[in-house]
Amino acid sequence: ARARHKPCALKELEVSVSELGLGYESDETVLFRYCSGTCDSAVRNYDLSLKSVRSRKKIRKEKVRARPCCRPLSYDDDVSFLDAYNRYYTVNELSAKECGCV
Amino acid sequence: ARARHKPCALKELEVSVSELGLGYESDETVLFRYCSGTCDSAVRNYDLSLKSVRSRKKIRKEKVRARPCCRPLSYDDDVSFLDAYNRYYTVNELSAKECGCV
Amino acid sequence: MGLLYLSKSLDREDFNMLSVGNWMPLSKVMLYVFLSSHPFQEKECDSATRTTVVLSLINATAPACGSLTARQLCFTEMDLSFHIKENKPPGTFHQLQLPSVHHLCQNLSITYKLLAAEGLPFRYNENTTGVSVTQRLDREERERYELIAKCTVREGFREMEVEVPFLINVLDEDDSPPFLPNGTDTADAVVEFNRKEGTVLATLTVYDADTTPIYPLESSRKKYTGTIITDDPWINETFRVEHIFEEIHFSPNGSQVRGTQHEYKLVLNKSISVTEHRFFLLDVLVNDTEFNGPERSVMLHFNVSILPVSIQFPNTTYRFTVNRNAQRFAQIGKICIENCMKFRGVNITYKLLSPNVSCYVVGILQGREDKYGSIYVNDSSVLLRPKCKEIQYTVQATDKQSRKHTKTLLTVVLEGTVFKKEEDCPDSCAMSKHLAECEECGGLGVLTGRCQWRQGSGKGITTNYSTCTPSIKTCPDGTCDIVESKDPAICPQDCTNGNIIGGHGKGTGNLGIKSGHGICYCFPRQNCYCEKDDIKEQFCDEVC
Amino acid sequence: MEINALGCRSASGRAFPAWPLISFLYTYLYMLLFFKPCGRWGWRRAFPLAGAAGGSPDITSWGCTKSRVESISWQCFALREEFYEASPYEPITSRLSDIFRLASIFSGMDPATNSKSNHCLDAAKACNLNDNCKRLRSGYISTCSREVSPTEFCSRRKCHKALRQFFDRVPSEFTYRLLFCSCKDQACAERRRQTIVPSCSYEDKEKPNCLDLRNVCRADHLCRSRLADFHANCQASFQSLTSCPGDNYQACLGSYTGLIGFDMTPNYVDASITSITISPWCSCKGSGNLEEECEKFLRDFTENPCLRNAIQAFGNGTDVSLSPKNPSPPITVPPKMEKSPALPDDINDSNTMYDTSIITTCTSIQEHGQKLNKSKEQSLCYSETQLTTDTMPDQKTFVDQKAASS
Repeated sequence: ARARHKPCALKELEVSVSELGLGYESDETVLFRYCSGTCDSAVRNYDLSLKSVRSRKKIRKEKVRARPCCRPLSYDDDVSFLDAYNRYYTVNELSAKECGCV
Repeated sequence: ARARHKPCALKELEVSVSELGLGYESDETVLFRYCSGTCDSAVRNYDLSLKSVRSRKKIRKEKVRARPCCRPLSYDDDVSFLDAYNRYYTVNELSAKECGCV
Repeated sequence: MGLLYLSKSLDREDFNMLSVGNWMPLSKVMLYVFLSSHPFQEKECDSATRTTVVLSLINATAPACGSLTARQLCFTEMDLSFHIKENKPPGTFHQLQLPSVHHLCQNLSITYKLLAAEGLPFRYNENTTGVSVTQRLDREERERYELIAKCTVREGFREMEVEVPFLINVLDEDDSPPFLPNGTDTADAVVEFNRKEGTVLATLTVYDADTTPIYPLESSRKKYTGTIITDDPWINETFRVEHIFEEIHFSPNGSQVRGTQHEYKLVLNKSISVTEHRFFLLDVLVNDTEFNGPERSVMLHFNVSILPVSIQFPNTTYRFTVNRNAQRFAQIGKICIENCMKFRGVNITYKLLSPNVSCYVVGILQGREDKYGSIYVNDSSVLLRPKCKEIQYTVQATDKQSRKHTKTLLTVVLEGTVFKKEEDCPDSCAMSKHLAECEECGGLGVLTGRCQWRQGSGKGITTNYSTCTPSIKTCPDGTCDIVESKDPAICPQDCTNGNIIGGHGKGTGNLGIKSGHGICYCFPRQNCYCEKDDIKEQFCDEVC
Repeated sequence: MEINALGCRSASGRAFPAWPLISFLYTYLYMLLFFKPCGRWGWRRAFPLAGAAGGSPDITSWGCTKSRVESISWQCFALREEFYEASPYEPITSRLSDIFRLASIFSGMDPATNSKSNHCLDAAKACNLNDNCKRLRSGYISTCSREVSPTEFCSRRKCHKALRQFFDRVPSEFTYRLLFCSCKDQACAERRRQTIVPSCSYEDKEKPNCLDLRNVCRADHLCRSRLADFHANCQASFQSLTSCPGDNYQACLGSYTGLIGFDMTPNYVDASITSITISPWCSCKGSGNLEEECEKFLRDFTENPCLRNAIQAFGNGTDVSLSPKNPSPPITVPPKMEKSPALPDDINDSNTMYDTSIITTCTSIQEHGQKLNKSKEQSLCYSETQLTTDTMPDQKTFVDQKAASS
């Protein structure tokens, strides 16, 4: 059967700062919260119409999105850490606090 | 030059109700507003990190989106029309009122 | 002489009495003992000389002698550390024997010795176990004596010995006059290019064998004064003397003794005009106010020479070439009068006197702290006019204070053929994330019509990040200069104060991107980003 | 001998009844436990005194009476800044509190990982996984590492405020682990030193004199209370096995933490793993005649066995109760001879010298020999020159001229 994706929800994962891929080198870990899942239940008339209008080539060479996205609605507080060179850094809007289909 | 996409913005198009693809047959036309463009300048640390964490396979088989979407932030009022069979219909959340990167 | 002793044995009642009203048992009580040569009056509560006696109250019954250690039998718990003021006449200052032990432990024989190096000015009386100082001490000779008190306790055939440090610190009095190290009492003070208020022109040093505590600071500063001796109001207005002092060490006879180094700096009290031109001798009287000996003061002399400086351009003219594809805010060059980089406290302003031609392409700007004028493309549309080839300007430099000014000629030569601008190019070079899109477009501030790609080292978060810039020479260089500050799109790498996403380090004053991870690019007036471009992923929309 | 003493008249003007406690031969001395506002000493507070017979507490009048030729008279007892001030905080009574038990859990983890693991890094991880700790930690770190202007590296005032908030609002099971984690390598020790962002909260261009710093602290009533609390709970006490008053490590660590975020902010002076040295940012240079007092004050931090043992005990997860469960690593036991701290004379307010009292072997002292080493076991060899004299004993620093000439 087709892999059914869970609805859009907040997930969390403990990762090291280095694994965040932002270029910081630190063994400190952070609780990385992200949004995962589908937004099938949040499709609106807008989406259906946009899909239709685009398929009729009435919209060309434009980046449009005809489905809701599972995205953060708000973000956690800043996270600070000491890197491998004993410098402190603070990163904002790193972790999701609340997810939703937009 | 590489096709540079314009930033996320509200666009509008006059289309007939039939072209909305919702199954209604009517020659009436509506002003269909939609969101189009890129959200490059709305990327957050969350997106960069989600991209990195996913590329390190710490997230598997999950539908996650590591870039903001250009989507409606609010919708226009309902639209009503008389179809080919002289029946009135009203459609809500058809047209975008305001767009943003989320 | 007063002898403090218990007039009754303390019992539980006394201890309860002592601790009442105090939520924790009082372990220490401090008494002030006031000394007066005449019968005491109440109003002298505050002024009479006093010393402090601190009693340690141990709520316990006197231990049996047998249970006491040699240390407890011989010495109090307090350190044997004494302070004797220098220059005081000799006398007794301590008694080693403990009256209570002597009274309680009659069966023990306790004897003391005071071990010291040869020739120290201290004597020990075996009968009274008193220790006295045998001569006036001179702190400037030696400020610390370390002896050993040795005690032997005998009970029958048993004998125990214990030794403890016996330290004497010599307290200082102001008994030394100021003196000049190696006799230098004169220094030259030349004012030429640096004419700014606060400039230190010259420094002279005065030593004092006494200590000068830096706490509390103000009282120590008042102790040593430095006054300009003159009746010329201009001198008083234009110069001031700053005095700083710090502790140094002298070694009169091998032992380290603390003293003080006083520095007197002749400082400009206000900026001096470029036209001012004088030579004179300025005297400063240094006075040790607390020393009441004869040579309590020293006179310092500063040979002051205020040289005039000329406001003139070098005798060459300025000639800058500009590419016709340059865009607005392209920085063409800098204009500066002679020695301009050396000037301090001299406010030179630069101005382009408008030529009577229609080809008016450049402007001049000057930052608040800049000593030069920056020439930049102000109207790039003029560059496209074939008839505008070589434009002459007159540049005027004016000293704000003296109103003196000077002029020079500036020639701007337009060169190069105009090429068609790429469509869809952003107005800021910084928006491009890759070499290709960077160098195929122009943007504000470009000199040749094209942005330049700076390839970074790519390792971690580094100041050498990759980025697209209008001119690698000026952007990013860690400074948001006066031209770049005119528009956020010119060089956000130096000037952004917005959000920077991705691994980065902000610049001075939180301006710009000092260091970044991978490639840094910006959406002017919005965010900047620093990210590695090594994750190739498809971000599909609905239809990929 | 009836004792009376010059004092300040109370409102009621009544003479205080005789107090047969201590008297001088030529001196009238009166010991008063409590004090009341009088003269310029500006007593910190006045509270009632119980009458001699334990009656209702009231301070009555004190008077100096005339006396013979020379009168040394004592006035109200002044609990002034020269002395240790009583801590205004409720004493923490529990010795083996949860915080130590938690520390022993963290440090007692799987020995295999434990030996290699960086406890301070683990503490940071634990904090980052707790929303409250993470938020407040980020709060002070971002404040303390934010450049204010090209000439001002950070706002120390805001940094201190954020640090105080962190240590006040985050449970000590997180804050102590960050501050007192034990280290086996330099990286860990440097991370521990960096915990309070010292470049902003601690270091400064110049080092003030410690007495000046103490004065500045005392001008702020909160800093003054925290300093008094530190002295009360961390004052080395040689009557206890742990060197801490009442063997109460928790109280000492709490008081130490309470100083962070004030002018007197202390910190590790280096990233050494062999020894723990703590100090406020000050020196005793330029102390003039108060050098010894300054050094005593500074030793309250730099050579304080109670503080050091408390930190080590927390770091190793061992609270030295009288019968330690498992043999804890060697704690710095005070010198064999128990010596209660030398009471500061009236012009100082710091703990005692911890130098040794028993010198059993020899070392050579030249005329200006090296400073007497204050380590525990010291060898001292001395030319057996005894000093003999024939004059009378006297009070400590007062030089009695008459006796010298007799």
